[in-house]
Amino acid sequence: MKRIPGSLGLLVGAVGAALILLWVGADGYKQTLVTTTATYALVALGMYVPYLMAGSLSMAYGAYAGIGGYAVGLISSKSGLPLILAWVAGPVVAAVVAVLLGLATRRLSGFFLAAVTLLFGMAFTAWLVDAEGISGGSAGLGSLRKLDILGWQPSHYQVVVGSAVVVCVIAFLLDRLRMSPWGVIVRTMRDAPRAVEAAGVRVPMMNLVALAIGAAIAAVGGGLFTYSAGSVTPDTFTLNLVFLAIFMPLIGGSATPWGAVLGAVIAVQLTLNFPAVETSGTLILALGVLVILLLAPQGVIGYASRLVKLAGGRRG
Amino acid sequence: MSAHELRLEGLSVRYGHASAVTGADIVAPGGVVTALVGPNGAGKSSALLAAYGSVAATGRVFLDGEDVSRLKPADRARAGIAVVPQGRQLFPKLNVADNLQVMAELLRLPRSAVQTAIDRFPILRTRMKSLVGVLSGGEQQMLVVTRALMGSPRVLLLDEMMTGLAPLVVQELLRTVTQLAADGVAVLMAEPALGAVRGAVDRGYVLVRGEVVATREDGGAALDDEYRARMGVLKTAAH
Amino acid sequence: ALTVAGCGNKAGDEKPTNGTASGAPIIIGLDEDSTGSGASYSTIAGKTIRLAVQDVNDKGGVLGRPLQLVVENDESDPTKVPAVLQKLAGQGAKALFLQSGSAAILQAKSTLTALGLPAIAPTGVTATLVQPPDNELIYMLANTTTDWADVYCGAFKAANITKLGVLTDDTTTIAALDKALLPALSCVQIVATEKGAANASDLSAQVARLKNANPDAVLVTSVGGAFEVLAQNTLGSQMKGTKRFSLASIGNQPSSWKLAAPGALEGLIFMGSINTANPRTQALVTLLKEKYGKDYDITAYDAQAWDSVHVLKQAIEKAGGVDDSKKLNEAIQSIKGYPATFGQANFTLSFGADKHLGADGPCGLSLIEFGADNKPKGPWATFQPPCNK
Amino acid sequence: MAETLLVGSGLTKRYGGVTALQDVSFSLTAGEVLGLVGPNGAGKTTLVDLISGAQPATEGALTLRGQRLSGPASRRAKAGLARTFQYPQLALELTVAENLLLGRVARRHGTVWQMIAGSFSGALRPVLPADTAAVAAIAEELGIDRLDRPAGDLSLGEQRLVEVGRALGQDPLVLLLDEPFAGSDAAGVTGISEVVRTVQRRGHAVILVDHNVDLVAGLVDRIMLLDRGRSVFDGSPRECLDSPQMQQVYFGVADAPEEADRVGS
Amino acid sequence: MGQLQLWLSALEMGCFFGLLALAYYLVLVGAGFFNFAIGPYAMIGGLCTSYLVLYEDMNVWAAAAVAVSAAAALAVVTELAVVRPVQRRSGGGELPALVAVAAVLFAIQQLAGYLFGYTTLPGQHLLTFDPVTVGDTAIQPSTLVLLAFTVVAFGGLAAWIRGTRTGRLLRAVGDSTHAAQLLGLPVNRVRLIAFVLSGLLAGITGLLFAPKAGVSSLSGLSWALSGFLAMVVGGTGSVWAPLVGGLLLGAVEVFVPYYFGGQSHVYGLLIVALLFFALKPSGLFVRRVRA
Ligand SMILES: Nc1ncnc2c1ncn2[C@@H]1O[C@H](COP(=O)(O)OP(=O)(O)OP(=O)(O)O)[C@@H](O)[C@H]1O
Ligand SMILES: Nc1ncnc2c1ncn2[C@@H]1O[C@H](COP(=O)(O)OP(=O)(O)OP(=O)(O)O)[C@@H](O)[C@H]1O
Ligand SMILES: [Mg+2]
Ligand SMILES: [Mg+2]
Repeated sequence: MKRIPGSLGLLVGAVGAALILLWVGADGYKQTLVTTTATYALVALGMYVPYLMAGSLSMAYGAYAGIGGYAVGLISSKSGLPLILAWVAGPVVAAVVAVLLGLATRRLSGFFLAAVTLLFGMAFTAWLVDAEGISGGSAGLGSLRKLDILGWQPSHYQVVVGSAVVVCVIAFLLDRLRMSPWGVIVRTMRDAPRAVEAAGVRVPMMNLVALAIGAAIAAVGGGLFTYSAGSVTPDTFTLNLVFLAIFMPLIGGSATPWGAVLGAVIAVQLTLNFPAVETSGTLILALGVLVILLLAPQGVIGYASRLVKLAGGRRG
Repeated sequence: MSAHELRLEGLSVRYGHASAVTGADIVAPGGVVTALVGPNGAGKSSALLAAYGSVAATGRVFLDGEDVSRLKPADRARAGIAVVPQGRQLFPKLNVADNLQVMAELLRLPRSAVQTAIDRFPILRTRMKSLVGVLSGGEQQMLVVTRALMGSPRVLLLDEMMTGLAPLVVQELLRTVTQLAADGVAVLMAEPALGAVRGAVDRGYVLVRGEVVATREDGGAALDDEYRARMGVLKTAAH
Repeated sequence: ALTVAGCGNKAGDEKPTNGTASGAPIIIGLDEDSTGSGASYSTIAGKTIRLAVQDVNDKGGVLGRPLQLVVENDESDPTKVPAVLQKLAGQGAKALFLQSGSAAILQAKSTLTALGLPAIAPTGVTATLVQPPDNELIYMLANTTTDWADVYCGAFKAANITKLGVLTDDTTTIAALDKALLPALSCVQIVATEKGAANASDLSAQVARLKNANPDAVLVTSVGGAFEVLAQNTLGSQMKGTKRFSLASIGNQPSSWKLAAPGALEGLIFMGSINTANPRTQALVTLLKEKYGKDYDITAYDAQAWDSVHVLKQAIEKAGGVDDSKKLNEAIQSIKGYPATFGQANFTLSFGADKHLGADGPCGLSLIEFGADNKPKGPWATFQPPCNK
Repeated sequence: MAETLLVGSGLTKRYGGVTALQDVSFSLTAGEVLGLVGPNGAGKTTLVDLISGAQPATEGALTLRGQRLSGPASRRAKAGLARTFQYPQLALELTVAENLLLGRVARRHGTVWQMIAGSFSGALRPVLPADTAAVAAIAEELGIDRLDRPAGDLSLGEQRLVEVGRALGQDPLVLLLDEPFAGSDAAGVTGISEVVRTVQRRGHAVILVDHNVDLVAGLVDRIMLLDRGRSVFDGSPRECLDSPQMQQVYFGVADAPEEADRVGS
Repeated sequence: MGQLQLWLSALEMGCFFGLLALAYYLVLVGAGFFNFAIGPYAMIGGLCTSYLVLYEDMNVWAAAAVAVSAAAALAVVTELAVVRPVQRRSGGGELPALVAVAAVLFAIQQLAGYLFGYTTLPGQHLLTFDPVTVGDTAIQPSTLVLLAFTVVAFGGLAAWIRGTRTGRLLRAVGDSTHAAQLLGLPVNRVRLIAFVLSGLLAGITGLLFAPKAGVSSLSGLSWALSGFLAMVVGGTGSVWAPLVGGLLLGAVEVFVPYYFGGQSHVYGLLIVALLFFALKPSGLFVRRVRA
């Protein structure tokens, strides 16, 4: 039997998503949890390609998500274009910005990129506040139009389901990308850039492509959050989100993009839905990350697959 | 000078689930050069590093009859086991002098030891202040060898010591090694193919897939023949 | 071992009980930042909200039913706000108090609209909170920047100030506030506006530029805390002799006064809201001191939190319950002339369909001057807002 | 007369005060194997670096099939160069198969547009059977087994073989091998020799650096002897082995090399 | 007042950034990764001192000793309980360790908030003497102490790293942990020393800088980021690189707003960083070796 690459992940992911959607039902709070999770997952997935595959740490993901969010806000409030176009425009703009930033640091190692993108994230927020005419200033943009895709107006629940589907599809595609020759090149760049260069790929350029893909995915997430929350302000996507996104793949397991998705689920459960209400979600999450790193350094997925292998090994 | 001896008994090395060396019994007596030959991945490096203590292993290691299995690598080094590890196990962003100084301090040698050691390869003396990372492959290998010979070792573990060295240097090093062996040092050298060093080898073991499959006491040429035969046999058996 | 005694953040964390009220509890949600970047001020109001709820319950509750608080922490993270509000609603909350960082509250507006629940931001001062979009359900108590501008202008005139320098922090809260306040200060010429990072460790460059512009007075607009103190320290040492004005926050943050260099706050005039001549304020002070010890410094946050609970109580009573949130919202809008616990004795709060901001006139405000001991000395002698109502 | 593939003229490399390579010229015709020998620090790796573009030359020029060869390593790789590194440069967390795959596929994703297109096609159609087959063939030729192990689990000798396999996967016009035989067992030597022959049979060329002169002499058509950065002999293996230069600088009685003339201010 | 005040501010900020960067440098050299928990160590040094003095009526010096020891202890815990096991269990990859210290950063911040409150506390002065006046500029005692400590810390650590046995070991271990382990160098001990030193250094730095603008539980993150920037700008080639990076950053933070207006500070930093990295791609000081 020939296996379709990535099908196992998709299967597990889709079943998981379906179970979550069943658990959610008509509960508004749980529905919001799903969209928040989907947003986090998309930002973490966006980070996955450049960070975990290529090893370049960008801290501007708050800005990329913000670009996605503002694309929704702007198209809704300042143009008559179909709102769905925001999910084209946002990712494209985010990718362009990522490329420009990457170009500025293309000759540098990972941490220079981290430094520059960190500063960019801060400058971007400041700019959003200053550029009143475009961004609505510190009040941000709100009162968004409802989606209308060729006459079909998705209900809130349909948007929730849709966001889960989008996450699954992107995770599946990234998983396939990871296994593809292209993914092999990107992953080799991290440890053996000289070999990649000597084999005929311009490492800095490849890094740019990876960064652009990541930024575009994060922008999709930002757009999703803005649409379901109904507004976006300069402070909506903070550095906090970036750190969360750094944690998530490691919690879930960095070997596959699905780890980022699982990590997002866990992060949201720990910070928002943990029974110990009123305590610090950040603290719980940080301790959770440490526990997972200590007990299962390959993340939850790595741990699970080891168990599966062990069980299989016993039988075999 | 009395002859030293390194004895490995029932030595096993595992990496996770994979077994690299299984129950190897190896003796390297002083006065002669002992070779450990085997194909790539046979477990030679693992065995040598286990003898030095920097790879976790089961089994026992005796230095001059004394069980050193429980000693840490640093203590084994001070007890007289010196190693030339395979590959560039150097500190690339430290200069040549500092690389040697670190070892001198580990062995608790006086400051002058660095100066003495460096005389082995004059080319290195001219690069004392260069970062090791800019040296050529062979120059780095010279430094690794120099570092191993710094103290007055009782046992020399040489893992592919000649890699990347020009024939001229190889000949000279072989002379040094045979001389040290003659002075009673126990020399154990690991090689995937005997080639140029064949003449210097007195006895040895053939290691295949982590197990000692043959021992020869009658010189390097005989060992090489044995090794080739074994490999040939294995190949045909596989088909 | 380190003990936690004396540490303000733990005080008043206990849950209010039902008191003497019986009947089915009325559930009110509190979105609080208890551990994030807004925690330092959010928790002050949070504990007074709890105190006020307890007080209401002890006195028989609302319509005979006790108020019951459900609390969630959003850590001032806007991406968590929708879920937190949904969760509060899911727990049965019929109205909300939003006591978090202003970015989080801004983000909350659209979710409120979706939920249809009315909400009060007790300590909010950012005018954008109650401006469109999505402002149908959100209310604020204190005077906003428009009133402040009038008061400042009066003060500048009285003190013969014609050239003003502004030192401002880079938070979005203050950006919104500046946007409303600075243009309204048309009575003076603003000769320089300098901005520093809210978490700045040094403001000497900004102050040097201000000094170069040679203003008659400097107005510091900030969310308070370390930035405000650093600004006052730097101004105090580098622009000695120049009159200094500030917003409300520094007056509401007793913990910040200790941060300032000795004497650095002397002569600073801030927009206060606490007036001990107000009998209701006095009553609250008594209550707070009873509860937290006699060294407790009352702040506007306490008073506003107190009033928020009582405004909501009135609205619930007017609406006859909380089952119809639309009715409850209209009930809030119908509250007129509520005598406030802050501001001057005759200061009232009124709401309406277009008036989501309670303060009636500038009587909620009072210019207070700091003394040499870095503590508010009392009303500024030169000028006070007219309060002839 | 075979086509001239690669020509280098006046290649010089200086690092601060150290002259690693001084005015070296050579030419390589199709189907030719050139051996590069010389004492340690003679500049062999430096020459490979200059040709492959890993280091920019201080002076000198290169042409490949008459076209000027310049720019970064990746551009030269696309023009048809492939190399191995004296110390293996593998992605240790990736499997052996994936490391081998890199050589085979990198050129296909060379330009920016190919990179972008690659990311789309990679997501939609990840594994091409042709690639899998090619990798398997290379592994077979070199005697590498168990392709699904992480490269980091290999012994150093095995890693060197993978290094050669990756370069071969590029199907280069000119293959640059930097000490491939060092640390190889008999099977590895056979495998690598086979690789050299294969490239030669395809009408492409090889530059082979190694200290195992017997092996080199048996494989190459010509040997260039480097000493202290200069080319001191260039000729057939036989001539070279018998030449006085070779005896003097490479096999001869050990006398301390004059370093003073190389390490200047 | 004039420029002198500005230069002084730039110097003070620069020293602060430089010291934080030096704490990074120690761990970077000894253990080969960026320890983002440096910021929280410094925060603990400052916040814990203030808390003990203000709420426990402790003597400043005793409080400082407790706080700095707490910072060093946190550093030890970071290494022993987090970084070392995580690196061992994950096979030495740099990513898990980096994520782990980021988690430590948040955990310390939140715990500090829980213990010491979420409000900003005033920094405590170790020494009180009259400000030194130069022209019409008064130099505060806290500034002078910070400057003096910078000189001592950099001088001492430079001598230690370059000249002593442990210093050399530190560089060797950080350069190639694998080779060090293989030879049997005392890797664990050396790394622990690096962590303790960086914890002490950060703790003292936080304590000395706190009087300038106070310290709160959330100062940790922004200090961590400032120190990181200074470290990246300086490069890793020399012990003095962190100081140069810090001073440069300090100058940017003061003079960019001065010449281009207060609004420019974030944009200014970004532009300066971009320009700087375009001209000096690997920081000011680097040691380049062949791969
Ligand atoms: N970046 C550098 N800085 C200073 N010197 C350098 C640098 N790179 C190389 N060298 C020197 O240039 C000389 C030539 O080095 P190269 O690596 O080319 O030698 P090689 O012929 O390959 O030697 P080997 O057989 O030992 O590998 C050596 O002496 C080396 O130390
Ligand atoms: N770190 C490791 N993790 C897992 N397996 C390893 C590791 N190091 C070595 N091995 C495996 O252990 C076996 C023995 O390796 P070792 O390095 O001892 O071989 P060797 O005989 O020295 O080979 P070579 O001649 O190539 O140096 C090999 O099969 C190798 O794949
Ligand atoms: Mg080996
Ligand atoms: Mg070489």
